[in-house]
This record gives sequence, structure tokens and C-alpha cells, in this order.
Amino acid sequence: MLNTIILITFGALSLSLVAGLIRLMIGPSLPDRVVALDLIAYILIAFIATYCVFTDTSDFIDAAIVVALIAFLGTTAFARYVLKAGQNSTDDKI
Amino acid sequence: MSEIFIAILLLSGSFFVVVAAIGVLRLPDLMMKMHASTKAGTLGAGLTLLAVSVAFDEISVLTRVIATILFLLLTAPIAAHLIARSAYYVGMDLWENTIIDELKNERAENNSATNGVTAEMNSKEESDAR
Amino acid sequence: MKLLLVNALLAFIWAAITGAVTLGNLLIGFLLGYIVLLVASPAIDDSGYTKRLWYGISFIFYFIKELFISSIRVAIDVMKPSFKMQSGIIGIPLDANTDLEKTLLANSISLTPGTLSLDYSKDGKTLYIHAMYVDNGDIEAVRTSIKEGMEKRILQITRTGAP
Amino acid sequence: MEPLLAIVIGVLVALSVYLLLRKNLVRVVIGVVILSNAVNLLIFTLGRLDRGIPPLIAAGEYVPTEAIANPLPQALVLTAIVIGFGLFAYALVLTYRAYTEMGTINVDDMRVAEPAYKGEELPETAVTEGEEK
Amino acid sequence: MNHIVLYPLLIPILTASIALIAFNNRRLQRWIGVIGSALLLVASSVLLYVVSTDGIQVVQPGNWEAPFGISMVADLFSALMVLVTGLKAFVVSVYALGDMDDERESFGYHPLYQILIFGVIGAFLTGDLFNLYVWFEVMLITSFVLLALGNKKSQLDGAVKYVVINLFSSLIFLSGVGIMYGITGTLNFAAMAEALQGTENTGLVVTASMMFLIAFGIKSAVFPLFFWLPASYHTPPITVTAIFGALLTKVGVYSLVRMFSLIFTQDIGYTHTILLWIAVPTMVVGVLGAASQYDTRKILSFHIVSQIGYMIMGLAFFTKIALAGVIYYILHNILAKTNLFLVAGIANKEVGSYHLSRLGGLYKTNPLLSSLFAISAISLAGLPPLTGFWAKYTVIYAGLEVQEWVVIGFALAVGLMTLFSMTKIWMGAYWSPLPDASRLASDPDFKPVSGNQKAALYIPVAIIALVIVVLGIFGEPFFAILFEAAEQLLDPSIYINAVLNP
Amino acid sequence: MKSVILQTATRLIFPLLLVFSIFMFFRGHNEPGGGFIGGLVGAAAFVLFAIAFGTKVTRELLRIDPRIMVGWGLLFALLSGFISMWAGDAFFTGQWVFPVLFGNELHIGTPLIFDIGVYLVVVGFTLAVIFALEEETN
Amino acid sequence: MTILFSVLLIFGAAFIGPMAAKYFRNVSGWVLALFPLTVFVYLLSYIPLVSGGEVFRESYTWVSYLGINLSFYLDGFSLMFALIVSGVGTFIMIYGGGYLGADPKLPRFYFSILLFMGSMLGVVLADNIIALFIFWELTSISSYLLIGYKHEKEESRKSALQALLITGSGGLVLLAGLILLGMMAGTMEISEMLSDPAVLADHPWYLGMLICILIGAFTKSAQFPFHFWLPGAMAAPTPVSAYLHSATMVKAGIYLLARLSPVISGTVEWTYIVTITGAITMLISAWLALAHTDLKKLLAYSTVMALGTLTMLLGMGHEYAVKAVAVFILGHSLYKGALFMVAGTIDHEAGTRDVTQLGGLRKLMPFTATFGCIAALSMAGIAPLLGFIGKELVYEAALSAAIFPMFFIFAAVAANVAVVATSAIVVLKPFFGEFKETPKKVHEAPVSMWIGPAFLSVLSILFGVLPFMIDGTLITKAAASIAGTPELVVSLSLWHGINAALILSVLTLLSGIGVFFLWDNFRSSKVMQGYDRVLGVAPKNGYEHTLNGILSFASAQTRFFQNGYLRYYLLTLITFFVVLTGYTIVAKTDMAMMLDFSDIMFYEWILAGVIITAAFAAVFASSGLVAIAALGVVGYSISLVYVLFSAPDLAITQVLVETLTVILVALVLVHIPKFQGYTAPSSKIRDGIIAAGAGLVVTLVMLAVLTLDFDPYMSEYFAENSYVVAYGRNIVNVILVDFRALDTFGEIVVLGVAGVGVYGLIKFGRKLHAKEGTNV
Ligand code: NA
Ligand code: NA
Repeated sequence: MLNTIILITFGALSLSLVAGLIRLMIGPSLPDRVVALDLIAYILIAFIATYCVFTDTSDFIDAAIVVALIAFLGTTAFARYVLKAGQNSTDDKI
Repeated sequence: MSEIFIAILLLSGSFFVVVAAIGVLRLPDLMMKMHASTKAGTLGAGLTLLAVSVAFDEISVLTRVIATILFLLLTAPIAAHLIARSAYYVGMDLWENTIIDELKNERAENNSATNGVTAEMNSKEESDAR
Repeated sequence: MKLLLVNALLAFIWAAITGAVTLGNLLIGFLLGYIVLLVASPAIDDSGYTKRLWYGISFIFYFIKELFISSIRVAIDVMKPSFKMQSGIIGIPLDANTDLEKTLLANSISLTPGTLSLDYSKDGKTLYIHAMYVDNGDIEAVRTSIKEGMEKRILQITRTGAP
Repeated sequence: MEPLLAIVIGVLVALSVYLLLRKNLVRVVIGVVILSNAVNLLIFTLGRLDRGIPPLIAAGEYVPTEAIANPLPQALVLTAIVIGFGLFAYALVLTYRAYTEMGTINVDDMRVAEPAYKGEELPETAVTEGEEK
Repeated sequence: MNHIVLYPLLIPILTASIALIAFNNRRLQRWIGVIGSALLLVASSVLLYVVSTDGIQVVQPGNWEAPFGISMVADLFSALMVLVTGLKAFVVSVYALGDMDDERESFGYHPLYQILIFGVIGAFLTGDLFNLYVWFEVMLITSFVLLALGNKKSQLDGAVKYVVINLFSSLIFLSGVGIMYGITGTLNFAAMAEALQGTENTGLVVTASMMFLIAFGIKSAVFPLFFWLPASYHTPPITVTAIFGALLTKVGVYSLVRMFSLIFTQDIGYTHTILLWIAVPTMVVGVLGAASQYDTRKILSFHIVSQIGYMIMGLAFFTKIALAGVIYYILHNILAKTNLFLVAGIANKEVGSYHLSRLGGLYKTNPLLSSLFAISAISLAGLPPLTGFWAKYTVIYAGLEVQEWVVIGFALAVGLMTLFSMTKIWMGAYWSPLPDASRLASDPDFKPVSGNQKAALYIPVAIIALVIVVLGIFGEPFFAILFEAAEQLLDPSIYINAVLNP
Repeated sequence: MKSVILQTATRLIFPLLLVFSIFMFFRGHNEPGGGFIGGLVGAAAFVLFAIAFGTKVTRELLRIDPRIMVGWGLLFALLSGFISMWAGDAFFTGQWVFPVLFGNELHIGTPLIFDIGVYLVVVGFTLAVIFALEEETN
Repeated sequence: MTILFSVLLIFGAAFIGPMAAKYFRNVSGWVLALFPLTVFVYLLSYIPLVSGGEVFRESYTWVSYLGINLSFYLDGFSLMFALIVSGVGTFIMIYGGGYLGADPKLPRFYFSILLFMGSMLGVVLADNIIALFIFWELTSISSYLLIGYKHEKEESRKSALQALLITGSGGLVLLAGLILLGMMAGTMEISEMLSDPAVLADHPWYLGMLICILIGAFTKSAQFPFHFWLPGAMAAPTPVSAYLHSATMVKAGIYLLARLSPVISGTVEWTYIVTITGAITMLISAWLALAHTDLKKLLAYSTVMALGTLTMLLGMGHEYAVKAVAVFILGHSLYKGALFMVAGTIDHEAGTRDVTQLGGLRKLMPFTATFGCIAALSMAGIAPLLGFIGKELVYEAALSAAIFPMFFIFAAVAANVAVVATSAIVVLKPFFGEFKETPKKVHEAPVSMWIGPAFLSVLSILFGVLPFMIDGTLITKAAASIAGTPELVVSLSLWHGINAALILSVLTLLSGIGVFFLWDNFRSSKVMQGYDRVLGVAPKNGYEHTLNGILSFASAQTRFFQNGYLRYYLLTLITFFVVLTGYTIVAKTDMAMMLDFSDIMFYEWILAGVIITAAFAAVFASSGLVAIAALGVVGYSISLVYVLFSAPDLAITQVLVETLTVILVALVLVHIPKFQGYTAPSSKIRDGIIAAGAGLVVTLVMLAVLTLDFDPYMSEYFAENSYVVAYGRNIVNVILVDFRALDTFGEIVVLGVAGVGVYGLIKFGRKLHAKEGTNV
């Protein structure tokens, strides 16, 4: 029974991943894509967690912790980019 | 017994993740996508993590799961805040049903200096050479 | 003194994540925490930080419930074929005044039903949020629900707990 | 899973090669990153794959009590990831610096070290840049 | 415990680490660098001595037996390469005292230099394929940094091409490593060679060997993979060019020789024929490139390519004498090429240019420099009785022995063109009068070389010139080592036994 | 990026990341983690701090030039090898001591010193790069 | 004292020479002449022994592994040559000291000429053919320095280069020829080849070897069509020409042919090629001389004529021919050395060498004139000088030629007619007739400049009148060596009775005098001008065109390959990779592929799809940031792959690195604008095809490798020892910090350097711009 549930979970997570990917690809704006990336980080955590249950191995949980801690740094960087690029846009660049 | 718990946690967790994903895919503007992603995403990930702690029933796993959830709760809103704030200031289009914008003065101030990027952020077809 | 508390807290976190709450491990954690503080102490705002962290943590659990509610509402809306809600960006005048209070508030708002913190006003007295559901166009209702719901709770917790 | 990954890797290689052939140096660098990922996967895959048995020795045991995944490729890939990251960081900043100095990220326009011969101009008269006193 | 194999490796990295910590003290860094290089020279000499008297030396860092740990192996070929690296490292580090500017020093020139040497020596000594990859990367990143250090436009332009192409190359290398591991289950050269001895899957191994051919071919700048070299080598300060130009490509050649003598010997008729096909255009295109240049650094850079062709040619012949010739060629080329770059650097300091149209008069004003150039140039051009002649003689002899007439015909013609380009520099910079002599007088930045700087610049060049002359005239003991080295290369069982059955 | 929210949160997350980094570092020998992962998490802590507060403050916090940190890291890693040499073993041969602390037998050996070197280099590298780029941006 | 020492003595002198120039100033030439003189005298002491039939061999191991010894061989022929080299060399030192006395470059002259002399001595004395070759090449190098002595002048530099390239190219071919010879003969020692001649003519390599050696010899000895470099080399100062082009360098080719002729001659190929080349050279160049008025050019072409004669004789190879060679070599060295010195003296004193500008100098420089005339008489082949005997022998040889005797007789006579005229021109024009004003006021030259001509011309008379002085000793043994028949005896005399040769000589003399008187008109005639253009100038132009052609080809091909476009560099590289690896796998393997997709979970398919799709998104993204966001997805997905296949450490590392990558790119892209401009669609298709090829190759190789059984014995060892010996439960980490710590060490070095490098890239630029006051 649990195995089926887990497979359903995997299916749901995979679909979510695809949805996130679609958003990432169609954008249209950069922040839209960043949100998609952020979402994918959550999916990743959920996926890893489910996989721990699936394989009865808890060693992957650390990977989930790292994603939780680190992924937002990437988002922060993007946010900064969005802002900085805005501020710099009056520089006379090519 | 615990299997049922695990099943419920997994199903509900993946449900919220799916919700977040659909939200990101379907909702009309950036702000609203972020509502979906941040809340449902955090919740979904958190629930599946809890499933792990139930499945293993070890203190070391439990503490790590809790730590992960704490980290998520700490970081998710900040990420959302930063993205929303940045996108807003460079002129992100809001949904047509947005009935009020009390921050628009500051945004306009900021915007006068960021025309170029505004266009870039909103353009549907940004392209440079490949 | 406050740093000592922080140090103890770090030792506890160490024990928690290593998964072995033994005396030895706590001592190692304390030692490590001390080293971390040595490095990090200039980073830590020395104003009642430690106690508030405790409140913060307990506060987070409160929000898990809120998180559920908000997520379910989003879930329902997301499934609907078309979107009928109205949204808006609304300024909330603040009673909260310390950085911690404000941040707690902002983050809580971001994690709860249909609201997302955007920015503070320049004087730091107003928090602008994006609200997904401005039901019936009633902006004041949103404002009130935040002030009465979220902010009040936070201030209750932080200020009651403060020395 | 190995054959599927072989195909994925092939596609990644193809895509990265395509990027390497672009004019935009940023894209070229991204191509290097993708290629680097593909090669890491290649090593990992050719070390043969196993699901759910990380190469860890359980507490209290001296040797793994059950089958474990092949640890060596993991160590190799880890080293390769790190090295690749260091090289990537350098290449990226080089791209940036090349842009600020030469005013372009179009590799076709980067002709300082190898100036184009203009018409019939003899190479003898093309005094090179970069001489030091 | 026999540590001698590791000393040449540990000395430069220890030097570099200390220099890194002394980041803010340029003077200290300088002397740390020179002392480190001097120690390296001593250690590498001792290593060659030990290897030539006691046979192949193997050390297993971490004390994990081969093939499980990484083997560090010094056979004669490696030890010779290490020694010439040590010599070169020392000489160039002295030269740098007179050439390197304060600014570059303060951005880490000295530790970087030591790390580059560290990487090169690691590549020569390792007996493990993945470890070789690591050494290549150490060299690569260090060369990136040294190449661009200074941020001149031309440097950056050159560096872009250098970096991208070399990154591509190391990724092919890494894929090859993965594939070889996938085939043999090991990374140790000796174990791999042993595993492949009875393999039925020759075709797949040959396919993998092509990846190494390309990866190392790019590093050693063979046709049609050499473009990065002339695109970049003329851009950094001459000390850096000298380190690169003479040494780095040779690591590629070293690796080709190692792989295609120890591991990829299943289908010599195929692999070594391809090597030969690559060798000829490499020689020709390189030398023609040199003939078309007027900047001394570019001339010399193209020559690197051309000369690599000779080495690959020797490898392709794959006889004992040919391999002895290849080793000789590599060693000779490192010395002669280093010196020519260093001399070009002095010429630039003396008359302010690298370009033949702005150089001149050095024969009249600077007989010492002229002789030093002449020695190196004659050697490079393969004229007797200096090292270049013996190198060329040996590979040509080998080629005639295996009756590769056409190839030898090309090799000879290329020899003539090499001579031509050397005379071009000689005539342009030494014989022809200095054009526009007033330019220097009116240039406020121009400072004639004098005093300590003069010593720092000339002594290293003189040392190498002396080595070239002495090796050329008294070659017998040297050839004894070369032939033994070639014997070791031709009989992989010597290497395999030394590593796997110590 | 001046955001009060980010800065306040960073004050919280920064020590957490540091603790987590040390945690990942120490357990690396027995469970996923190690010098590289630990170092990257540690560096991430400083990166976050630099993003929130700027590099000037962060450099002061770090107190040591990242490049010099790299030098120390290399030296530490080398030291582990030299200890083996002094002990008469091949370079990098693990040398172990087994002190008993509160009833636990600890394994302390040169590979740990080596891993400290890895940790320092990783932090030094990441920060050298990020700080320099950050300063370029501001 | 040994032979080696005599060679080393001269080389040693080369290094002393420059010092001597400074120390002894005006008499330095005299002092340095003592070195060759010593050698000369020493070699003289061998004459009795060599005449008695002895040969001397001296050998020192040089590079035994290559069969190369520093060995010397002294028999009649090499002794004769060595005596010429050292004897003429003695006078050249004296003459050079006088001629260049005031020149600041005199020290370099001494160095180069003595280096040359030592090398030449080495060539003629060497026994080992590779040792010989080494000395041979040294003559090329030193003559390059000598010809380019007046290097400030572009013409000198060009001539020097021309000489070097011609002789150098020949030298390279020669090297191949000598190696082949050594392989065929089984020895590198000439003496061994001579004493135990292997039959080489039937060897399949014979013709190739022969042609290689002949090209070497012909280029060195200025045989047609390589003859043009020698007159060009007259840009050298006269002492150099006097030495190199009379007695020494150009004769090296002759020496080599003669030396090896017992070993390699005697075949039809040899006879035809060598004889005809020599005859053509002889004939053409003898008449080319008459197109010039420059004394040195006149002498130069007559030298080429002499070289052609010698070559022709060597090709014939019969008894008369070898005798003629021996005598002619000696005779020519004596008179040509003297005449070059005389020509130099005239130039030195009068400031011009143009015979039409000179006249009546005999009174002003009586010694020079006298010795010049004697030498010219010998050159013209007038009795009783040695030149006469030589010419008689040439005619005798031509008369008994095995092939085309009439042609050779005609050629010899016709060439000698021109030589007679040339001899007359070079002395009669300057010394006789009306006195003409010259750029400089003429005085008799100092003794240093006429003592050489004096000795050499006197010897021409002496040997002519008293041929027994040489014939029983040197000439006989020399000729015997060339013929390879020790029993050969040469007996020379002025008078052989009235025979065909004598009649031809008289005919030659008369015709030659006739040509001399017609010369002024004849020289400027269209026929002569055209002749010079076709046979004198055209080969030189041919050389120049070839050189320029090669250079423009070089330039074009370099522009083609090294075109400065990174994209094309990469395109070439990748195409090469695809073709080579692709071809190999198709041609060399049975294309067995592992294609079992059965065990794949559905989410793994999806994950693979996500990776590919995200990668496509990264590739075709509209901006760098979008690409990097997509790249982030690729990275995260790959980390999931690592999770799925049991690699937690990898997964964590991948996530960390991916995130830092994103941060770095964001930090950098802030500064970089969007990039305008598009690649043409056609090249996109091309790139796409190549890219697909690369991907396909990698996949095919992987699938092939996956068919093999994998032996995980390494990993088993790690698993067994990880905790027990290395006290770690995380095997991957133990590999990293213990089993393969060296890799990890290298890895952190890479990181450290990258950190230092990035810092330098950013900050160095800052400093630079701050200094220049510019902004980025
Ligand atoms: Na070279
Ligand atoms: Na010039």
C-alpha cells in the first residue's frame, strides 16, 4: 500500500516538476522564472524526502537540509540582479 | 499505523506541492504566483519531510527534519520578499484585477531611473543572439 | 550574559542536528558555539536577541497552522477555472518598531493567507504588503486583519516576553 | 538507468557543444558548465549505478553489511565538480573582465591578440600591442 | 620510507603555500621563490640519480597499495622531465627577479609560479589517470591566471581563447578517464595496462584512446588543435610566456607518450598511424605560421607547434631509437625554447620591442646577447653540434629506419624553414640596424637594463646556453639515460612490475 | 541590498549556517559531508552576510584575507602529510590518536587535519571570488 | 699532437681570435696565422708517411648509441685537402688582418673565419660520416656569419641567407643521404666503407641515397641550378671570398663526392647525373663570368666553372679523371686564392672592383700586379704553371669519357675558352693599359696583403715546373683515394708530346685571347645579356620567387588556420573530435550497445526529460540570466539523479555548487549588457549538426562501455578498509581525504589558484584603471 502511495507521490512531484519547468521556460519575465526555480527547490526537497521513505535510507535527508538552506541564496542573487540591473540601466553602456 | 501516517503526510505534502506548481503555472501575476509557491511549497515540502521522520522514528532523523523545516520557514518568506520587492521596483506588471497600489509613488520614483530594465523585465520576447 | 545564552542555544542546536543529546555532545556543541560566536559576535545585534529567538521559534509553530489555512485557500483558488479574486498592494501602519519585530511580522505575513510582504516605507513605519484577496475591495478589512491578527500576536509575544 | 543516462549525457554534450560555438562568450561559458555536468554524469554512470544504497558503513559495523553503490566514481565526480567550479568561476570572471576591457562579449570582435589583417596591409607594419618596457 | 619521488612535488607547493601566506611581502616572496626553485633543482637531480642507479621509484601516498592508492612513479622518462623542469624552474625564477613587475608580484605571481611547477611535476610523476587529470587542472588554472595576470586587452583576449579551448580539452580528457575506468575498473596506469593486455575489446579501447589523443593533442598543440597557442602565448609578460611556451605543451606530449606507450598499444597500426598523420601537418603548419610572423614571440610560439610535430612523429615511429629521440627532443626543446623566449625578453628590455620591424642593432651593441641567442637559435634550428641537432638526428634516423620517406622529407623541409625563421629573427633584431633609435631616448618609460637586473636576466640565459652546449658536445652519458628510458617505455612490463609488484 | 528584513533574518541565519557548516564538516568522515561541503556552507554564510550587509563589514568579520586563508588551508593539508612523513610513513598516511572524551572514544587523525585544510581553502576561494565581485558591483 | 688536436687548435683559436684582435691590433693577423701555420706544418710531417702508403685513423667515442664517433681519417686525399685548408688559411689570416685592420668588427671576423677553418678542417679529416656532416653544417653556419659580415647592408644579409638556405637545404637532404648510406653500409666510418666496400648499387635504397648525397654536394659546390648563390656570396669581404670560394667551402661538396666515390660511384646513375651536371655547370658558368665587370663576380663564376669541371671529372671516374681532379683541386686553390686576394687588394686600394673603371695599376702596385698575373696565367692554363697541367688532364679525361665524349670535349674547351678570357680580364684590365682615376688614391698594399698571393702564385709556378714535388706524394695518393685503387700512380709532366690535349689547349688559348679582345662589345650584346638573364639571373629569381611564394603561402595558410575567431577554432576542434572518435568506433568496434531500458522507474524518465528540456531551455534562452535559471534546474535535477543513485555527498555538493554558480553569474551579468547580433541560420544548422554528432559519439561510446562487465574490485577494497584502517564510515569521504588524498589536494590547489586568480582579474584591473585615471 505504502509503495503505491509513494509512487503516486513521485508522480505528483514529477508533474509539479514539469509544471515548474514550463513556467521557467515560458517566463515571461525573469522574476517569473525565479519563482519557478524557487518552486523547484521545494519540489526537490519533497522528492528527496519521499525517496528516503521509498528506499528506507535516511542519509539523503542532509541533501534536503542543504537545499532548504542554500536555495534561497540563489533566489537572493537573482533578486539582487533584478534590482541592480535596474539601477545600472542608466549607465551609458553599449 | 505509522504507514497510514506516512501515507497521509506524503499525499498531503505532494498535494500542496502540486498546488504550488499549478499556482505558479496558472496564476496571473508574479505576486500571486509567489503566494502559491511560498506557502503551498513550504507546506508541501514540510509535510513530506515529516513523513520521513515518522518513517524512521529516530531522534537523529527527527531533529534533522525539524531543522530542515525550521530553515525552510526562515528562508522561504525572505526569498519571496526579496523577489517580490525587486520585481516590483523595476516595474513588474500587476494583474488587471489589482485594485489598489499604495506603494506606487515610491515605485514611480524608482522607475524613472529604470526604464530600460522595466522593458526588459516585461518584454515577452527577450532575445539576444545565440 | 546574552551571548552565553546564545552560546547555549547553539550548543543545543548542535546536539539537535547531530541527533545525540548527550553531555559530551552538548559540551562539544558549546565549544563549537563559542568558536562560532567568536567569529560571528560582531554580526549579532546585542539587543535582547536571545530571548526573542525563543519567542520566534515558538511563534513559528503557530504559523504552521496559518500556513495550512492559507495553502488550502490557495489550493482551492488555483483549481478554479478562472480567477475572481481582487488583489492589491496595501500599506499597513506599524506598531512594531524593532528590526526583529518587523522581520517576524513581515515573514509571518508572507507565510500566511494571501499576503506577501513587499517593503517598508522609508521611515520604516509602514509595511507594504501584496494581498491576494481584497475581498469585495475592502482594503481596510485587510489592514485590520493584519493589525489585529498578525501584528497583535507578535507584539504580545515579543513585548510580554521582553524584560 | 545507465542507457537512459547515456542518452541524456549525449544530449547535454550536444547542447553544450552548440553553445560553445556561439559568439556570445557568456553562452560559451554556460556551454562549458553544461559540458562539465555531462562529463560528471558520464563518470558517475560508467561506474555503474545502484539505487538507494549509499556507500556508508552503518554505525557499529566495520564493513558494509549489504551491497553498496560504487564509491569511487562518487569521489571522482566530487573532485571533478569542485575543480570544474573553480575553473568556471575563473572563466566567468574572465568573461566579465574581457567585456569591461574590450567592450564586447562577442568573441568575433575580440581581435586584440590576433588583429585582423586589413586589406593588403603587410603584417610587418602591424605593430603589436602588449609590449612592455 | 623512500620519499625522494615526492620531494620535487612537495617543495614547490610548500614554497607556494608559504608565499601565499606572505602575500603582502613581495621581497620575501621573491626569495622564497628562488630558494624553493633551487631546492627543487637539487631534489630533481637527486631523483634522476636515484632512478638511474636504482631503477623505477614508486611511492604510494597514504601508504595504500597500488592500484588502490595513487601511485607516484618516477621512471627515467619522468625523472628526466622532472629534472629539466627543475632546471627551468630555477632559471626562470631568477630571471623573474629582473623581469617581473611589482604589481604582478603583489597579485601572486610567485606562488602561482610555484604552483604551476607543482602541477607540471605532478603530471610527470603520477601513475594514475584521474590524478593526471587533477594535475592537468592544477596547471591549467594556474596558467589561466598567469596568462591574464596584468589584465591587458591582448592578454584577456588571448586568455579567453586559451581558457575556453583548454577547458574543452580537459573535459574530453575527463570523459576519457571515465570511459577508461568504465572499461577497466581501475585508474592506475599499471593496473590499466595490465587489464588491457588480454582485452578482447580492442576497438573500444582504441576509441577511448582517440579521446586522449584529442585531449592531449590540444594540450600539446598539434594540428588541427593548436589554435589556442599562437592566439595567446605572445600576450603575457615574457617570463610567463617562457614558462608556458617551453613547458606546458610538453606535458601534453609527455602524456601522449606515456599513454601511447604504456596503455594504448593494442592497435599500433591504427593509433600510431593517426599520430603520424597528425605529426606532419603539425610540423608544416607550425613552421609556416612562424614564417609568416614578425613578432618574435609569435614566431617562437608557432615554432612550438612545429616542433611538437617532430615529437609526435617520433612517437608514431615507436621504435627504441625513436622514443629516445622523442625524449631528447622534448628536453632539448624545453631548454632551447625557454632560452629563446628569455632572450627575446632581454631584447625587448634593451631596445623596447618584440617586433622585428622595431628591433635591430643588437649584434653590434650586444655581442653577449647575440651569442646567447645564436646558441639557442642554432640549437632550435637543429644545426650541429648543439642539442637540437641530436634531437632531430635521432628522430630522423628512426624515421629512415622505418622507411617513412615522405614524412622524413617533410621533417627535413620543416627543418629548413625553422632555420629560416631563426635567421629572420637574427637578421631583424641583431644584424639589421636599429630603426628609429631616437624612439628610445625620447621614451620616458624606457629604462636601460643595468646592474642587478642585468645579472638576473643574463645569468639564467647563460646557464641554459651552457647546458645546451655541454649536452650537445658531450652527449654520450645523456644518451645512455635516454636509451634506457626508451627501453623502459617500450617494455611496459617494467613499469607494471615496478608499480604492482614492488 | 538594503532590506531590513533580509538583514534581520541574516543575523539569525548566519550563525545557523556556521554551526551547520561545522556540523557537516565534522560528520563528513562518517556520513555525508566533509571539508568541501562544510566549507561551502560556511562560505555561504559569509556570502549571505555580504549580500545583506556589504563586503566591508563582512571582511571585518572574517578578519583574514581570503587569499591568505587559502595559503593556510594548503599548509594545513600539507601538514597532515608532513606529520606522516615525520612518523616515518609515506606522505599522507593517516596517523591516528584515540582520546576518550566523556566515555566516547574519538578518532582524531591526520585526515581530519587534511580536511580542515580543504575547508579553509574552500572558504578562502569562495570568499575571494564573491567579495571581489561584490565589491565590483558596488 | 694528434689530428683531433689540430682541429681543436683552430677552434680554440676562434675563441682567442677576438681577444688577439684587441691585444695585437695591427699584427693580430700575423699572430693568428700561427695557428693554421702550426697545423699546416704538422700536417706536412705526414707527407712522407702518407706517401709511403700509410693511412691514419683516430677515433673518439662521441655518441656510441647512434654510432657516431669523433673519428678522423688521414690519407693522401684528406691530407692534400687539409694542407690546402690550413696553408691557404694561414695567408688568409695574414691577409684578413691587413684588409680589415681598421674595422671594428675585426674580432668577429677572426672568430668566424677561424670557426670556419676549424670546421673545414673537420670536414676533410672526418672519418665518421655524421661527424663529417656536423663539421659540414658548421661551415654553413660560419660562412653565413662571414657572408653577412657587412650586415648593416640589406644585400649582405640577403646573400648570407641565400647561401645558408641553399647549402642548408642541401645539408638536410645530405643528412638523410648519409644516414641511409650508413644504414646500407652497416657502418658510419668512411674508412670502414673504403676498406670493406659493400655492394650498394643493388640496394633498393641506392638511388634515393645517391640523390640525397648528390643534392647535398651539389648545393654546397654551387652546381647548376644552385650555382647562383656563390656569386651572390661575393657580398662578403674579400678575405672571406678568397678563402671560402677558392680553396675551401665550395670544395667541400667536391671533397665529399670524391671521398665517397669509391663507395657510391660506378653506376650508370652516378655517371650520368654527376657528369652531366658538372659539365653543364662548367659550361654555363664559365660564360656567365663574361657578363660581369665586377672582379669578384668574374672570379666567382670562374670558380663555379672549376667546381663544375671537378664534378664532371668525378662523374667520369676513370683514371685520367681522378688524376685531373687531384691536380685541378690543388691548382685551382692556389691561383684562385691568390686572385681573390688580388681582387680584394685592388678594391681596398682603388675603392672599386669594376674592371671597366680600372687600368694601369701595375706601376702603383707592382707586387700585387706581378703575383696576380702569375696566378692568372695558371688559371688560363698556360705552361709552365700548374694550371696548365690541370687543364691538360681535364682534356685527357674528357677525351676518354665513357659517355658522350664529344660533348664533354666541346664543353671543356668551350668553358676553358671563357676561362682564358676571364683570366685575361681580371689582370690585364686593372693592371695594364691606361691608368684610370679611381675613387681612392692607389698605393701598393702592405706586405700582409700581397704575401699570400706571392706564396700561392709562386707555388703555382713551382709545382708546374717541378711536378715531381707533388706527383709522387700527395697527388698520387689523393688520386688513389678518389679512385679507390691504392695502386694508382700519377706522374705529372708539362710535356706529353703533341697530342690531342695539347692541340685543344692551344686552340683554347687562342680562342680565349680572341674573346678577351672582343669582350667589351660582346659583354653588352643582347645575346650575352639574355644569356645572363636566363642562366644567371633567372635561377636566382627562381629562388626568390620560391621563397616569396612559400612566404605568401605561409601567410595565407596562417590566416586561414589562425584566423582569430574562437568559434572556428572550436569548430575545427570539435569536428575533428567527432570525425576521429566517430570513425574509430564505427570502424573498430562491433557497435555492441547496452540498450536495456526495462528497469527504469517512470519518474526517472520524467527526470531525464526535465534535464533535457531544461538544458534546451538554457541553450535557447533569450538572455544569460534566463539561461542560468534553466541551468539551475539542470543542476538541481542532476543532484536528484545523484540522490536516486546513492550519492548523497555528490547531491549535496551539486546543490551547493549550482547555487554558488547562480550567484556568481548573477553578480557578473549585472555588468554585462544584452548582446546584439545574430548568427546566420546556415551556421546554426552547421553547428547543430556538429553538436549532434558530438553528442551521438559520446552516447555510442557510453553504450558500448556499458555492455562490458564491470569489476568493482577497487571499490570493494575501499569498503573493506574504510572503517577498519581509515576510521571513516563515509567511504566517499575516506576516499577523498585518505585513499586519494592527493587528488583532493590537487583539487584544493585548483580552488586556491582560482580564488587568487579571480581576485587578480578584478582588482588588478581596478588598480590599472585607477592609475590611468580611466573608468571601466
Ligand atoms: Na618548440
Ligand atoms: Na629590424
